[in-house]
Order: sequence, then C-alpha cells, then structure tokens
Amino acid sequence: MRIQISMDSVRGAFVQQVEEISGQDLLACNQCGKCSAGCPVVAAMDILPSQVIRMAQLGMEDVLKSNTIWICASCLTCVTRCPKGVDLPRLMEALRQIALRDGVTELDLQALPPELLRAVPQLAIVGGFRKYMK
Amino acid sequence: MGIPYYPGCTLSTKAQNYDRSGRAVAATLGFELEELSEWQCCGATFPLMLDDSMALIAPTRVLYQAQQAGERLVTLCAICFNVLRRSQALLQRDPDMLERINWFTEQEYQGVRVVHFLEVLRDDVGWEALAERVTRPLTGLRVAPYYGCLLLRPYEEIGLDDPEAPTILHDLVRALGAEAVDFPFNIECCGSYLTVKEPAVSETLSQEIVASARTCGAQVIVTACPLCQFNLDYPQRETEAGRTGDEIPVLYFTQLMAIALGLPEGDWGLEDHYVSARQLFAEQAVQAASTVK
Amino acid sequence: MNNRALVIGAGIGGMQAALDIANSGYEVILVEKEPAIGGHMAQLSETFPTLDCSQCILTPRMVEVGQHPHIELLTLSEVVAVEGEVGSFRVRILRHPRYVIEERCTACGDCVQVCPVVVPNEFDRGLAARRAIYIPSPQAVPAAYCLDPDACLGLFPLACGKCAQACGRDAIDYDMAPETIEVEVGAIIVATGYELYQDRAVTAYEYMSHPDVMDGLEFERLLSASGPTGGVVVRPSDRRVPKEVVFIQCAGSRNPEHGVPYCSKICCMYTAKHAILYKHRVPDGQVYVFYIDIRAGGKGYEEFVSRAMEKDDTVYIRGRVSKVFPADDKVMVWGVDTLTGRRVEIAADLVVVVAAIVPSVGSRRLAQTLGISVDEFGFYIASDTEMAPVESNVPGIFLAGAALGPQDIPETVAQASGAAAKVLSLFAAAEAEERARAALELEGVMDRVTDQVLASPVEVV
Amino acid sequence: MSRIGVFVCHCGINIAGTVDVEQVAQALRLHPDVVYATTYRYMCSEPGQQLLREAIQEHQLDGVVVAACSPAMHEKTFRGASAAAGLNPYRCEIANIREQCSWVHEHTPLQATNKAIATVHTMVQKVNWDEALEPFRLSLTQQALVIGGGIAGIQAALDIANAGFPVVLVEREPFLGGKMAQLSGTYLNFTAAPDLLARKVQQVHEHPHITVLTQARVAEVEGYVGNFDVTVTVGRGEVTESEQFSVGAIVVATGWDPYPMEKLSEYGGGEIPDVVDGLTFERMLRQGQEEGGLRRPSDGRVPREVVFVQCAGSRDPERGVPYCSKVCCMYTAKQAMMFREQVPVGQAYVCYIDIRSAGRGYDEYVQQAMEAHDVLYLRGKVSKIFRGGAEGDKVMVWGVDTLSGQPVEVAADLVVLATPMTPSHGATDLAQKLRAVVDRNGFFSEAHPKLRPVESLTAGIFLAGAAQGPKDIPETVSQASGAAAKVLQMFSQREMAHEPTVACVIPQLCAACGICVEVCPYGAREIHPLWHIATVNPALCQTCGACVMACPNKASQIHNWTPKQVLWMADVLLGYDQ
Repeated sequence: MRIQISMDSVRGAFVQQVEEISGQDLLACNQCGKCSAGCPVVAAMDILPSQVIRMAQLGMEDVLKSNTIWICASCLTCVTRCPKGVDLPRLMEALRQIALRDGVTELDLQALPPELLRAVPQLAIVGGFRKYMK
Repeated sequence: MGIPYYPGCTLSTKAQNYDRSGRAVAATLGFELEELSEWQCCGATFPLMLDDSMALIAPTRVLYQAQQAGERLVTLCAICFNVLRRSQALLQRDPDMLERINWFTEQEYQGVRVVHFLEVLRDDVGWEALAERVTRPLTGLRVAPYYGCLLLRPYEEIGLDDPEAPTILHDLVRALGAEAVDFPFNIECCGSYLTVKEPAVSETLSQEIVASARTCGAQVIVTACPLCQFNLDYPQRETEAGRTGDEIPVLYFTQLMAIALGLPEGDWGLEDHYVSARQLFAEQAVQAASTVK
Repeated sequence: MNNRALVIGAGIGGMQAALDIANSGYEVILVEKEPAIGGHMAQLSETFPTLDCSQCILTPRMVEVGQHPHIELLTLSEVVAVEGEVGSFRVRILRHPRYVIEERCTACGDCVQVCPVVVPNEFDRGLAARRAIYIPSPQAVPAAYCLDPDACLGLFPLACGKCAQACGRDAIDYDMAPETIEVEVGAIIVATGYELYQDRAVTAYEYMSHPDVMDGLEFERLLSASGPTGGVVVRPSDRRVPKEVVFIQCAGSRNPEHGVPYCSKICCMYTAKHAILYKHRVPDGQVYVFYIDIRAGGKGYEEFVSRAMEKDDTVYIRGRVSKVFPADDKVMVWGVDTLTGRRVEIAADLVVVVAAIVPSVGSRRLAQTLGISVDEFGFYIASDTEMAPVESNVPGIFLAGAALGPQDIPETVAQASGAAAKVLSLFAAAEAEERARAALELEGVMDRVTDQVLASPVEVV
Repeated sequence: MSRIGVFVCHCGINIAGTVDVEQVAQALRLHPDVVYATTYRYMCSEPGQQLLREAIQEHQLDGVVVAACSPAMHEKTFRGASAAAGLNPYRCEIANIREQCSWVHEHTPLQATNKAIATVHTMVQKVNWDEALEPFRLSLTQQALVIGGGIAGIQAALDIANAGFPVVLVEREPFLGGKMAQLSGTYLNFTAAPDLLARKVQQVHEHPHITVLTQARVAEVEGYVGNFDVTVTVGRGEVTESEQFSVGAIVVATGWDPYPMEKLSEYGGGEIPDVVDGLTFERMLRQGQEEGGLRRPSDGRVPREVVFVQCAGSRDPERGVPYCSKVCCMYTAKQAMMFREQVPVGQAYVCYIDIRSAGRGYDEYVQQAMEAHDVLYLRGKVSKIFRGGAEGDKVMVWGVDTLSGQPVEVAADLVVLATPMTPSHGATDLAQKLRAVVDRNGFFSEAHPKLRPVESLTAGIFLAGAAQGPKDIPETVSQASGAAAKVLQMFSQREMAHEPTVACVIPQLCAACGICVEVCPYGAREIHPLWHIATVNPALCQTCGACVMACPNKASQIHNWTPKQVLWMADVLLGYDQ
C-alpha cells in the first residue's frame, strides 16, 4: 500500500486544523528525533513522538489511531530540548482534541482497579478528564 | 507576615499532610499561609490548545481571587503552580485573551505574581537563614530530590530553576543538614495522570525513578508535587506478595522541613504514606516527643 | 620567467583568477571553449543563500574581463598542446572559427531575423530555440554573434548566405578557418568547471524521455527572468503552471552502483533555493524534496533550508525515489518516507532530477595534455589535497573550481583567488630576484670600479 | 545649458515588464538639459555599454543618467564606461528604477512609470550640478599584517611573503599552529597532522620576509587602507612591550574556539569527565598514539564503546547556535576510524541528523567508516546523557533511531560531543578595532557572500579561514591563499585610488565649533591647529554624512551631494505632480 501524498494531504484540512489548534508550524520540525530520544514514556508508545509529527506533516490522518498521542503525559521534556522550538505537547494535545471532538473517549474510570481509584489524588482524575474525554 | 495561599483540591483532600506541614513550616519561618477566602479547582492542566479559552476560565478565577488578596499568590502543589503561573504568563502576553476572559467572567483581572513556596524559601528566607533555624539537623540522611516536570517546565514561562540541572531542592535538603543525592532520573516524568489511564505505564516509570534513586544511595525521596508523590509511592505499596525491602519513602519537602525545624510530630504527616518513613526519623520522633513533654 | 599567465576556462572560477592576476599588472590569456564567457553561473536565476540575481552580479565581472587591458580573451578556443616547464610553458591553442568578426559585430541581431534554421538553444538547456547564427544570451561577453557550423545549412559550399546579406557591417565571414596559435606563458591555471550527469541514473527517472522531467539547470532557466519564459514557471509539455513539483536529490550522486559514488555537494542548497524561488512565483504551489541527508554546510545555509521548510512549506521526504513514470497528464513518483517507514507516491506536475556534478567534457584529455593527474571521474587531483589544494603535480600549473570536485560559487571564487595567489607569488618573486640580480650586477660593476680606483696610484696631498 | 544623455534599461522584463521604458525616454527627451535619451534591453551588457560610450562621443554629452538597477549594483560599471568614452565618471549618475520602482510597484504600472520619470528627472538635476572629480591617489605601505598564526594565517603569510613582501604575523599563543596543532590527524592521514603543520611552521620561521610575534595581540589600529598604523603588544617573559607597524593590508585569520561544554547541561557537559568535545578527543587520540593506547579521562581505562554525538549545540536556534558547523560530520567519521585503529575491539556509534559529507571523496570517506570500520550510524539527535551502569562507570546515552522508529540507549565508556565551532574569543573586539563587521554569530562578514568571499566590508581588511565561518583545513588553505591574492593585487602598485566623493569643509562658513569632530565615526575630522577650521582626512572619510547633519553652519558638505543639489533635487521631485 502506497500513501498518496499531494497538496490535499500536506496542505489539507487536517494539517490546517492541527496547526490551528496547536499554533505550531509543523514543517519547522526537521525530524532530528531529539523528542523521541528523551521521551520518558516512549516505551509504551506504538510510534515515536517524532513520527507523530512526521505523519502530521504529511497529512496522514491515521496518526489519530496511534496510541502515542494518548500515552504522551505532557511532561514537556521534548519541548524543553527541541532545537527548533516546536511545541510537541501542543501538537499532541491538538491531535487528542481532534480525536475527542470526533467522539472518541479514552478514559474509562470503571476499568481502573477500585483501590487505585480510591487512592489516586483528585488532580489526576481532573487531569484525566481533561486529557482523555470530550 | 501573611501571604495569600492557594492549596488546591488535592492538598485539601488526599494530600492534607503536604498542606499541614507546609502551613506549619511557613508559620515557623514567620510566614502565615493565608488561604484564599474562596477558591475552586484550577483545572489541573494548563490548556495547550489555542482555541480553548474556556479552560482558562478556572485558573483566571483563582488568579482573580488572589488579586483581591494581594500581589502574590503562593502555592505548594507543583501542578497548581504550573497551571496558574502559565495562565498568568499567557494572560500577560495576550491582552486580547485577558479581555475576553474578563468579559466572560465579569471581573477585572489584572495580574498577580504566582510563586511556589520553594521560591519563598530561596528568595525571601534564604538557605543560610533557613539552616540557622534547623534544630534537628538531618545529618547523614541521604535525600534524593525529585523535581518531576511541572516545577521546571516549560522554562520560558516557569523559569524557577535550570530545567536540566535544577538545584533548588538540593539546596533545601543541604540547608536541612542532609546529604543531597543526585540521581539521573530526577527530572524524568512519573507518568502524571497516565495513572488513571495506563496505570501500568505509570508504574513502570515510577519504578525506574525509584530504582535510579536507590542505586545512587538515596534513603528517602522528596518532591513538591502530590501527583509525583502518589505515583512514586503507591506502586511501592504492600501487596499480597509482601514487601521487597527495597522500598524508599517518598516525602514532601515540607515534611522534611517540619522534622528538621523541630516541629511537633503532628505536623509531619508521616502516617499517610504507602512506604513509611517513620523508621528513618525515629530518632527525631523521640526528640520531638521529649520536646512536647 | 615569463610573466604571463594562461587561464583555461572562463566560468566564474577562471574569470576570478584572470582578474586577480590581471589587476596585479600581469598579462593573462583566458581561453574559453564556448562562444561566450561566464560558464554555468551565467545560466543561474538567483544564487543562494541571499537570492542575489546571478546575472546582475556576474555581468559586471564579465564586462570587466572583456574590457580588461591585461586580459586577452580567446573564446571558441582549446588548449591542444603544452611544452616546457614553469616559467616558460609553450602552449598551442586551437581557435575555432566564429564566422563572425568580433570587432565588427554590433550584436544588432539582423542576421537572426533571416536565418531559416531553428535548433535547441544550449544556453536555455533546450527549453527554447535559437537560429544557426546566434548569441548565447543578451549579456554575452564578447557581445558578438557566432555561427554554429553544424546547424548552418552549409558553409562548404555555401548553401544559404542570408545572414551575410543581412549584416550591415559585413561582419560575417564564411571563409574563416580554424587556426592554431602558440603562446608562451609562465604559469597556468586550470578552471574547466563541471557538467551535469546525464547517464543511466537519471534517465531511469524518465529524464530525456518525459518533457516534464528536467534537470536543475533547466529549472534555473525556467525560473530566470531572462529565461525562455521570462521567469514564468510553466511545464514544457502543455505550458501549464505546475502546482506540485517533486525534486529528486542525489540523482546519480552517492550511487556507486549506477551513478557516481561521491556527493555533489551543491545540490541540497540549490534545491532549497529552487523550492523558495518556485514558491515565490507560484504561491499556491507545493514542493516536495526527496533526500537522503540535507547537506547545508556553509554560512547561512542551515538557516536557508529552514526557511524553505518553514516559510515556503517545502515538504522534505527522507528517502530515495524508486521509480518515475507518466500517469495521465501527471508524472507519478514512487518513493519512501523512511521516517514513518511508509511508501509514498506523488502525482507531480513537474519533476526535477537533481543530477550529479561531473567534470566538464574533455577534462581527461586536457589533463593528459598538461600532464596533470585526474581521478577516475575526470576531476583533477591536487598535489596534496589538504595542504596544497590548488597546486597540481606539475610545478607552475594550478587548479581552481569545480574541476577539482563539486563546489559552490564562493568556494570556487576563494579557490580561484588562491590559485591566482600562487601565480602572483611566482611572478613577483621572480621579479624581485631579477631586481636583486640587477642590483648585484650593478654592485659588481661598482666594486670593479672601486677596485680599479683603489688600485690606481693615489697621490696623497 | 547642459548636454545630458539618458539611458533607460529594460533589465529584460525586470523593469520593462512594469515600467513603460519608452515613455520614460520620451518624457526625458523633452527636458531642456537632455540632448539624448534612449532605452536598451540590458544596459550593463557589453552592447549596452558600447551604446553609452558611442552616445557620449557622438552627442558630446557632458553628463549621463542611467536609469537601471540600484547604484550598488552597477554605478561602478557605468562610470567606468563613461570614463572610457572621455566623460568624467562623476558626472554619470544612476536613477534606480528597478529596486525602488518596478519591483515594489509591480501591480501599478502606470504609477510606476510616473515614478520612474520623476526619479530620472531628479537625477538629471543632480548631474547638472555634479562636479567633475578626480580620485585621490594615496601612497601604500607594501607590508602586510596577518592576525592569527593558525593554518590560515600561516598559509596567507607564506603566500604574501613568497612574493617578496614583508609580513608581520601576530599570534596570541606562545606557538604557531592554532587549532591544527592540537589535532591528531587529518582526514586522509591519521597521524600526520603534527608533521604537516610543523613543515609549514618551519617555513614561516625561516622565511626572511616574515616577522613572527607570538604572545602578541593587536592593541590598536589607526589609519586606513594602504596605510594602517598598528600597535601590537608582545609578551616577552615577564614584560609586555608595545611595537608599532605600518602596514598596507591586514589579513584576519583568528580562527575558532570550541563551544563551552557547560552550556550542554542535558549532555552532562563539563560535569561528566568521560563526556568530552571533539578537540579534546583529538588530543586524547594523539596521546594514545604516543603512549600506546587510548585512555579515557575518568579512570584511565581503555574505552570500548564510544558514542559520537553530532550537532551537540549546532543547528539549535533555540538553545545553541543556529548554524551548521560544517566540519563535524567529517571529523567525527575520522575520529571514529582512528578510535577503531587504536582500539580494534571497540565499537563506535555516531548519532546524527544529516550526514554532511559533501564534496568529492567525502561521502566515500564516511562510507568507509561504516563499511570498513563498522561504525554504526544512528539517525536521531541525542536527548540526554548521564552517569550510569552497574558500577556507575558508564555514560548512558539516550538517543533514537528515527529510521527503525526505536528509542535507543547506549551504555558507553566515552562520549564525544561534536560541539559547534564558534568565533575565536576576542573576535568581536578585534573587529571593532579594525572597523570590520561581524555577523550575528560573531563571524567576520565577507563583502559579498558569493563573489567577494575573502574580502571584508572594510577596505584593506581580508579574511581567511574559520574567522569567517566554519571550514575544514583544505578549504581554509585555499581561502587563505585567496586572501593573499587580494593583498598581492593591492601591493602590485605603489599607490592606490580613493573615491573623491567625500566630505569637505567650506572654510568661510566653518566656525571651528568641533561638532563634526565629535560626530565623525571614522576619526576623519580634526580642527586644524593653525587655520582654525575643521579639516577632513579624505582617506578616512566613508561619506556617511554625519558631519553634514551635525554642522550648524552648513560648512560640512559632501562632494556631489551638496545641500544645494539635494534641495534642488527635492524641488524637482515635489514639483513633479501628475
């Protein structure tokens, strides 16, 4: 399967939406990979954070199916070290929002072990609601 | 002297020991943490979307309430600190956004300085002055300061310390007479709210962090964030398999201060942890008990 | 020591070397095989990273060379034999006939009006046509027309003769014959430049077979305000404005199996420049660049590539292109994005193959004539590539520019001045020595006189 | 009544595509002072200049206006052509109808044409009042100063001295050789750098025309092109002595310094002893050659796994330097191979973003590192480096391979950071003394990035080597010879010409108030002790106009830019209302 690349993908509605919500210029990223190299949660991701930007640059909407955008904990390690000043956490947030606004819900509190739910600090739940639900 | 203080949700509930020790320590040093008369949740996440001004309303309300109380607002929770400091920075550089929020909330927010209690200690008290107040020096105790994310990042808006090689908690630990243990994972993320979505991921991260601190010889980890504290502490809880013996207690820096500054054991709040630190401070506890008598 | 220099090749490298020597007061013979000087730089639209108009900065240099009292310019000429050694090389130069008397031609263009032959214009890389009698470009130096004997309907015997009839100054001479002249020079600088690779590794991308697949120099002409389209970017097949343009870098380069193994050095930068210039001309267009590594080493170069990405929305795709083929009115490009690990295809309106740099035709033969070393590709080899980069293995013969290997304009200019410095040192040192010898001789004479005076009997008063 | 000729250039379509050039010529033909006006496709081309020369003679023109591109581009060209036809070149002026007209008014051709006509009219008025000036002839000192005794300075000094001209070579360190003296090997010869350099250094020391001053600094530079007076302070043992030199030209070859390691805190720079920069590693390799084996700094053990981190600070506009340091890809490949030669059981890893081995033979060189020396290249920038390993004796490197999409971790024995080449410390200070310009990164700016790469923007000051920007040894050597060529060209004559369009003082108006002396940034003014008026040193004047603005009496004027001329030009412009 070949991915078709054209103006409709690289300058399409998806790219525009991501850039608009995040306020980031996707093409400012030159794919050096430093974000992926330092990401503390990269082990749990199915694709690298730099690949998330890459797919967004090329207008590949199936980036929304990647678990990486949900694993990202907005720890800001990447943006602290990015040589080009690309705010990857904002891009991740934009992608999450696009998915959430599309009706995806990623948080299921019922699925959590009850003892954890009882123990967890309030702000984790508030934060979780904000990050994973519409 | 009183400083307006925002505890936030977690410090009013699950992390009361942080709140209690913080207030007690501040009072001892001559600062009264004066809780805002009215406040609500800050939102727990700084809104990262440009088209989402709604999420800014909650933190701006908090900031407005603080403005009524004074010029600066002190926080203990690193997450509240991050949300409020970034919100303040955003409103300051984006007057249009400020106007929009003010219009919507029908208030006249102008600006306050959001500081973390650690900054008060460093800039108002000073490490030397603090050291002089120590009555039960933690000599020989190897403490690993764990900074996490939100106390330091993003540097442009937070600017509290060097984001790659922070020292503020190190300095505090040293002022209390303990040894500060440097470990490479001290600015790695604990997983934050992943704990409610992917607890396993978050647990792996916290194990790495704790293991790194242990390898470097730490006896106790200190932090400034209730979520970090939980994420590092909870996975070390006693399970059916029992304990490994490798556990390291995870304390708030204010608890360590309360001990070193000679406050009564009631202010320490050591009872609320999954890994107990009591053993470590048994000597100080005896001293505390005798002082009370 | 003969204080005259020979410079072979009148592109920007040869011109710079010639000017540096001539401005120091020495005579220079500048030999160029084409009818006009300026080399490839004259064909360029703008230059990176400042986007200066190439002709605007080059033309004054060309005119300076053309009018310099110390430069004898021999166009349509080739060095065919060299004898002797440093200080006294005897050089035979073959001068091909121009069939137009330079001094008489006013470049009025009356001849062109009547010439019935139409052939592709080399200066515009075949994107436009010229007549059998032509001038390569309006700014050409020397500003004289020339007759292409291969295209002309016939010179021997004369088959047409219209141009001579049209010429009001009797400047056209069909009987001009090749001549060989012999000159003596003290030093030689070789600056014969480069060509673009046109072999298998680019023809595989439909270059030569598809009108909308072109090389970098063709694209330069397409962008140039003085080019065949006046700087309007249209594709050759249907003269429509291409909206999606694909650049294939390393076409032939870094390809030891099918092309050349070396990196051509300048392509990354001129591709970024092309992307920026194209976007200026077609603001709603989109550029894609397939690359392996982006090689932007040089002052302001990294920043320039960033500008192509950020300001002009160029999409860089890391991976080689495997196949290019026609698909309806598009050119289909099959490549890969090695960063996502996905195969990609782009239906392009225009494809630019960024072809490798190879030495100009005849560099091997010239090397043989001069006795200097060449590598397997035909690039000249310096005697010590690190510590003596402009000196050949023959004393008195120096090297400059892309004939030594791919390099960009500033490097070529600096290196050409470097080669000129070697010649100037040589000449000036010889002059100083001569002066010293003359002084010594004079001193000798004086000594003898003194001796004689002293030897003669002196009367003490 | 003047006899002025007007020549309107089409510049292909650059001007004629917007401005109606015929109409411009037509309008100017009506001007009482204009006796000839025409248009041509490319005035700068040889036929264009021929046209100008012929018209000057045929119509006995006493002034010329060429309406074309910016005077920065072609003023010299057309003044040269005018002079060739016997017209005083300072009565040839350029009306800029391209940069300031056709290009900026592309969408309003009518107004553009009117503006072009007004512009040309204005310049005709200026020519009317232009004096026929003659360039000054200035004497020239045929001695050169070379600042910096690295390979660039050495090469430039040798080339100038070999032509028979005396050279003063100033080096602030006790020895010549610069950074190259610290290298173990060059690309092609792993062990030869010291020998290659030593040979050149010896040539310099033995050269009869070169005066070498080590532990010396340029303290002061007075004067101007052709006649600089330089004060050099030389450390001799305990004492520092001052020496004066007169030189005609100066070559700046101050080289580079490594980027401060402490700035790379996420890489443990300056903190972890086994994280070193490229230059330090060169010294380690050299020591390894001499002492029979490479050792790492912390514990003197032989490093088995070495990670080379490229772009450690380069290509990082956010926190490091924005530029690419150009030479690191190549020296890293070299160092990786040299490491393998000294530690055959070792493994080298190179973390990179793009491999920049551009040029003939360079890509093959990196391929050789990969194929023959098993160097493993990982595409991705390193994020974090810290102490680790079971014994705490390893250096942990967190990187990524963006090609397999996997984060990677290497427990290395040694990490080599390819840090940026930055301008030599003190370069900006020196630039100030020389009145030369540095770019925002602190490298000396060349006069033109394409065609004048070895000249600075200040006359008589030339550039060689990494002082102008990152460069490797072969490029530096070529360029240093290039700078020498410019000096030799200058020295080929005993005199040099200087533009006459400089400031002057009308003595009757001058009150000797001294304001002009204060404002002149070039030190070109002084109050004459006897005549008691301000005077101008024309060789120093750069025609900036500060004195003209400052003079309360309008006594300070610039030749061919007199207040009278400017006001009358303004009159023409303002009165022109269509």
